[in-house]
Amino acid sequence: MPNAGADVRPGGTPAGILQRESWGEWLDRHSRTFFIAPAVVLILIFAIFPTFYSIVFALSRVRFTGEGLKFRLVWFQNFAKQFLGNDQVHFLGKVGAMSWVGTLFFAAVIVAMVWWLYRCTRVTSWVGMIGRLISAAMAIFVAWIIGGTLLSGNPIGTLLTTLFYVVVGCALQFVIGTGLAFLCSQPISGKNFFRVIFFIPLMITPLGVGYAMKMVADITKGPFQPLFGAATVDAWVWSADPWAARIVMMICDSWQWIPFIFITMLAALENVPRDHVEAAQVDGASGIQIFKEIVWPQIVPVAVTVLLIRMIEAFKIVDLPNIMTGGGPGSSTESMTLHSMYIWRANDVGTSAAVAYLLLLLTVVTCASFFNYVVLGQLRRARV
Amino acid sequence: MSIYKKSLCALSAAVALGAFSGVSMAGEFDGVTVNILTRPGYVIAGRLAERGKEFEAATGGKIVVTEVPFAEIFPKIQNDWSTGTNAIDVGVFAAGWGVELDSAGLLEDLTPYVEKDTKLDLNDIAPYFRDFGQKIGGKTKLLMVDGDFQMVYYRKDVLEKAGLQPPKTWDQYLEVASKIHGQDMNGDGSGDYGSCIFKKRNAQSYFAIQTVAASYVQTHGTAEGFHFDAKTMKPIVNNEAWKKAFEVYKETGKYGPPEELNMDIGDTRGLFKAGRCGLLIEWGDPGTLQLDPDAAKVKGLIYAVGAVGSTEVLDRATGKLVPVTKESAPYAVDGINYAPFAAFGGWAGAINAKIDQKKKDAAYAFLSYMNQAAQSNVDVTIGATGYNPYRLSQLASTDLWVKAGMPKELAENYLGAINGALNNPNMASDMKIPGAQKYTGVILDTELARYLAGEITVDEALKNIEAGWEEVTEDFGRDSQIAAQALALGTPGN
Amino acid sequence: MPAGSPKVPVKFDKVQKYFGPVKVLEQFDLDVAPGEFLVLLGASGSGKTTALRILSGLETATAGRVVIGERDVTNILPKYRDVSMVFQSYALYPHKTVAENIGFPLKVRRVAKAEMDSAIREAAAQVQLGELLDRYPRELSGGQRQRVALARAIIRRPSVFLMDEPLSNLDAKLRGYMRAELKHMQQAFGITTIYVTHDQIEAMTLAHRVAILDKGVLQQLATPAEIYNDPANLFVAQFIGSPPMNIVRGSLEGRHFLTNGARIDSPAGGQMDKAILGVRPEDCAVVAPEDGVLKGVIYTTELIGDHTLVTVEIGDDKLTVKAPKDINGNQGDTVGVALRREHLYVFDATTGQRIR
Amino acid sequence: MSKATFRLDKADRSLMQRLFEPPAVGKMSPVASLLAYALLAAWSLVVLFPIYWVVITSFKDAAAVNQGPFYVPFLDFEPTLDAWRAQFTSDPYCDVPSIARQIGLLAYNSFAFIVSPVVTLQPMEPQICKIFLAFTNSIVVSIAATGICVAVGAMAAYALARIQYQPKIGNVAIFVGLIVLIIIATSYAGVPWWLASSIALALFFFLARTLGRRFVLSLGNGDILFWIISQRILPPIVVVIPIYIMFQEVRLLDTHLALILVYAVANLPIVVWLMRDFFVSLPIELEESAQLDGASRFRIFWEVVLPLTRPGLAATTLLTLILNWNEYLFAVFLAYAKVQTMPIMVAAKNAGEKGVLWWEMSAVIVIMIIPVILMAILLTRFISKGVLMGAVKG
Repeated sequence: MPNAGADVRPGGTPAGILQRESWGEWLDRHSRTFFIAPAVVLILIFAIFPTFYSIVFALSRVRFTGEGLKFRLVWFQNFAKQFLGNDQVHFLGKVGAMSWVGTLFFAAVIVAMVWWLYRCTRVTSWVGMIGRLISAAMAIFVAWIIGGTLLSGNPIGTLLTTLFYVVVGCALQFVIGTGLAFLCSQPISGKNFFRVIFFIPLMITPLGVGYAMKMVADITKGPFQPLFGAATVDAWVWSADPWAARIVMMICDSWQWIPFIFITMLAALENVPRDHVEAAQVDGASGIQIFKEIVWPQIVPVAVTVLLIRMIEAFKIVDLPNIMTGGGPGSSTESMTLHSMYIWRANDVGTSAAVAYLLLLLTVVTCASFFNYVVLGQLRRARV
Repeated sequence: MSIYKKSLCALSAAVALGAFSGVSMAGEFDGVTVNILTRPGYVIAGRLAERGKEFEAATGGKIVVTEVPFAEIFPKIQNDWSTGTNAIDVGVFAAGWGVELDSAGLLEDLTPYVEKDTKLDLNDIAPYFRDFGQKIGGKTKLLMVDGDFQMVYYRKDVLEKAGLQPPKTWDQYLEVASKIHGQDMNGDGSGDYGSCIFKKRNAQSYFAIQTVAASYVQTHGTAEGFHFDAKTMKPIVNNEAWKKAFEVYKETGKYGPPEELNMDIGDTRGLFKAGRCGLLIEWGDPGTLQLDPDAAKVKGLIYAVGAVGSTEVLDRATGKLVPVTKESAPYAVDGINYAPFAAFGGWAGAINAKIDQKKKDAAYAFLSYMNQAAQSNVDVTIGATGYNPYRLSQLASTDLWVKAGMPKELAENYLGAINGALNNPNMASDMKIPGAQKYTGVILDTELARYLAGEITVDEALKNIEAGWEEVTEDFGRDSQIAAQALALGTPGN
Repeated sequence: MPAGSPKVPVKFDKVQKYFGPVKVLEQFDLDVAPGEFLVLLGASGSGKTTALRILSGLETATAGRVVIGERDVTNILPKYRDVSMVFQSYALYPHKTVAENIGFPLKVRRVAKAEMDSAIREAAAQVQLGELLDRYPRELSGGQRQRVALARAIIRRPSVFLMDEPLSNLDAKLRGYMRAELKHMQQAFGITTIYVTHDQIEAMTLAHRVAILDKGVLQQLATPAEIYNDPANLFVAQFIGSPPMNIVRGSLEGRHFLTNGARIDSPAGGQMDKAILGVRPEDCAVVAPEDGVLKGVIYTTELIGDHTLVTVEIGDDKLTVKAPKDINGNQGDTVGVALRREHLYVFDATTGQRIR
Repeated sequence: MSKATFRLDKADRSLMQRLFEPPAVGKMSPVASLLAYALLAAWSLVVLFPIYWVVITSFKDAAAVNQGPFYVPFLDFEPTLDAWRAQFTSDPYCDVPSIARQIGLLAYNSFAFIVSPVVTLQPMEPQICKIFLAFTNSIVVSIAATGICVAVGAMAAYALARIQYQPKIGNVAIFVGLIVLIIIATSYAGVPWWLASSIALALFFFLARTLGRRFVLSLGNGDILFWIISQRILPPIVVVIPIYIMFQEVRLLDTHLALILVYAVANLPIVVWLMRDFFVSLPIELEESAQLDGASRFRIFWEVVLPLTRPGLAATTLLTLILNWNEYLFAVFLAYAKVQTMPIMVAAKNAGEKGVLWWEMSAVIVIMIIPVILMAILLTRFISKGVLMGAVKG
């Protein structure tokens, strides 16, 4: 029987059941916010706020004076400088008169984009269309630069060098990584040994990898010196030839990132249900047919996700070019992050932020397009 | 907790507390810590740390030397001092960079300290460094620890074997380099290189190109300068003189190591110490570096050429190259215009204006300690330190150098070359105006690297440099730059 | 009816299988007649699935031979054994439509498109999947998925059907229906089929003959009737039949079985002090205490529907008796239990062997 | 009724089949296994050779490095320890007594760090052995950053997995507007930053309370998750400069706190992404039963959920620890003297005047790599159990 005569504690209801709420209970009642608050606040302060702040830098010329920073708003001059000013050759490459190969390629890309947009009009809402328009515009712009520089024999700028690292690099890394994963998923002994070894490069400090690769790739004193013949006076050297330097850079970057694809694809391969493979074997499928018909379709969703993650990381390449060749012969191996970092070193914060923003734009559009048209496509089709 | 654990805690706490009290010989700067920021490696930082220990023993002031890569010294100091973070008390960097920091009012004026300082013996410092190196706007803002300018070096034995004279002009430099290129210079059977110049991007390669260009462009003495037109601040780059300099610079590549575009000063020094280089463009260091143990193959064989000039000079009005005459090149010597380039201006120490007085005194005392003849005369002779002579007492007699292990004949050549350059009225000064680091370190260096790599032609490179320099001038304000340039190139002694 | 597909015998000849130190199959000998529907029955871990997998080639026998038709297939890949298998999990390819799933065995054999399509439609018709051909497995019910697996198995008319508990994931009603379908289809095709299950009803209803396995040892190979009425040993006796056969411990003297003070005349003679008497609940009856062979107290009564199960406690044994649904015994009454003499079974307590 | 039986009849195994076909299921054909081992061996050579080269270079001296490639110690060249010895002798303060003193100091600092929330550590003794300072800095920073990152990330991941949030798009728009206002005020109008941000914060809560009611459109958990994970797409170079300026304003440059916070945020997206998949895969009944027993949400998280995802948690913690240990870009901008981490130490070794001291640099790299390789071996043990599988499929 509730003791009717209970004294009424201050703030308590007459029934004397609801005592003052201990701070623990209050905390629990608001736990909804307390759980997510720290993460959101940290990201707001250290990621979102700086991103906006960086816009201010990109739009103005900044000078260091006795009493701190002086901002002079110049709107889009820093950005325009990259496209029109004397930096254009550094950023886009020498976009000279387009050779016929270049024009052909450029025209083909335009046609493909227009046809793709036309085909999509029936499929998606207007938001989707805007997304597609942006992607198409970016693709045409890049095609124009490729046509103007690469296919017309002119040197390319940091934009295309970064794209080269991302596109060609990720493709090479994906093929080798998946191949290794397939090998390791076969019934061979010592699998764990290889798994551990292959994982190590991913974990080594990129800086350490940079110097290790610089030592290994050094023609005069490095291990491959005999291959290049006794350092004859006019021996060919990879660090003097722009394309060779880029390829060596990409190979060293792959050395570090192939393990990432190897580990994730191995996990995917090992998660294909045993029954399916056995059923196919009983049905008379050969090894190749099993992989092509049964295993590959089931790991494609994971594969595209892994590729997307790798692309996001690939855009940020900075340590290797900085250490191995300091931007390479001229600026041929310079990635956009490095481009921005070198400008920062000269305390030209405005242009540096502008280049960083262009990199952000390039990354977002490329990754978003890849995500929407490839990853979601695969996930929808292979509704597992 | 077991007894053992308790005692361990007590011990470590005691040790920690002991560290705090910093018991050291009571001295003038007891408890004061001076943070110095400079480039890494034993070259500058190492010597500072060792002298720092001696300084601490004498005065109790603690010297902490922090090393950051070369390209980050200037931005870090400028940010640290301009925003008042004051993590750095003293910056040891290129004398030329001091101007930009001074224009933002960040450097402490050392004139009062110098007057009170008895042990410094200011006049012993060579005039160029005393007035150009240490003074900004007429006031002493820096104390030199090293006197730098670039010279051409040659392998005496190799040239004599080939019956060649040391080059006097850049064309002769190319000729000599081409003749000896491919010969075996260190007896290891493989062919070696006619000339080794560090051309890697972002690694001080922009100084070497200025050494070549100075003799083509500067004809009427140091005050004329060879970067800008003093009155309009218009860059005098886009002309035949700089074009010739660029072409000569690229031509040296034919007789250099194939990896030259990716070699920084460390790599080229590795090469010439292994005896693989016939000709060099370098600071004062090869003189002493050849005495190092791992340079046994070239000990006493690397001689210096006072300066290398040119028979054609720039006519500023037309922008064309004209042969050397009395009017076009008053300071020319038998038809050759020399303009030794004080590249980098030498390493100097500057003090942060916004730190407390006690720290300033301790910092000044240390810099003066480093600069005094007693210490610097020893430091400049040690090859490893990378300090080059800047005091008259060091340049007058050769016995100081012979004592350090240099053969007499080499010492005479080395000091002769340095004195010749120092006393040359047409000496070219390094750029000493705000933005110097961006004018040369970023714009000139990037365009040069891209030209050497064949990405752009020489005309495009010069056009880009001109546009880039104009933009920087706009940034800082044309008039303030004109004033700064006038101050920087003011005739010595004012 | 698709006559003419050759009926093929299957033979296990002293097959042994070790997984590391663990012995999973022990001297396993089995002869399956051509066209026969043989069920491998046993609890989980009895080695029945391993035997099936060894026959299919997914596992290799540690020792012994496996013969299909007249070919020794012991060390040959599954695809050359011309067997097809229905997995317990159906193992349908999620990214392929029903038609693609069914047609996969033909696709890998590079059969012409037209011929493959007609074979697919025909197989689908046989399992009433006609209109689901372009659906994905995730869009089908359990029963439909099971039938797709079945269609995939029959499409290429293999010499041997292997089925690994195909009905265990279905609900009870559907399981009954599918059992009838399976039996009918097997009779129709007359393809030798080896069916693995732990469900004795399936075994009893489907099999021509049942092979009962326990811990890798073949306990008995006989027709369903024989294993029900003539169990070879105690394990088989108790394994078959639900509720399971009652067992009473006691001793055997001459023709009489002595237990709990009662003397029951047993069908088998012999002298054994430790023996077990087995009787199925339907062979007992609840009678008045005085004229029952055994006397005991009613422990519980369970009304099943068409009959009632009465559990009578006699000494420390409990007997389950199948009684008519309207029996009115309450817990605690003392009753007698009458046994039908011709349905008693005597086993040697130590070896479990049946004494005839 | 088609009577064709589709049978792959098989003659005895031809040579080709004996070579190229696996003898049985679960085994590989001789040629395939040979090829597999060859490729795997080749690739492990490619992986191990650079590491091997760095390790042996750390035992070479100047002559051994410059006179051309020597491959095998004791055969090609005499290994010497002076590169390693130089690490501790080249710096006058690296002798044993001073290191002992510094360890005592570090113990005191970490004790102070934990006890008092004021986190700017007591400055280490000014002259300190560089290599030792860098190593301890790296340890202190990466462990603290990993701690914060995993704690905050796990809580956020659990929240996103279990609690439904509907932030109004209107409120988000207001917040973004206010951020832009703060920035314009501080940089162009010279308003002190703390004044601008406090006004903005007050304004936001006021508007959210009043205007917020009327907004209808709202975001879901999926959008929040995508927003957090998409931080990974942000190239660090974009935010580094503003963060540098922000830390300067609050005088936190060159302090451990600065690096710890920045590293924690940099790796937050990965932690949230990995941990969310572990939490989603947990059966919800466990938590519901704990709720019925009266446990608060924190207790459920602490005592029910975390213990269950221990392998996932361990894998994520290790991965974050390694990523923090390797970070370079932020350290270059934010660390000057007192907080130099190992990667900075290696970079500083590069610009030697007397030619790059490859042997000393290799020694520093080896010192830096050893802890990472140990952690990597530990991590593969988790990954091999498919721990990270959930995340990738997600």
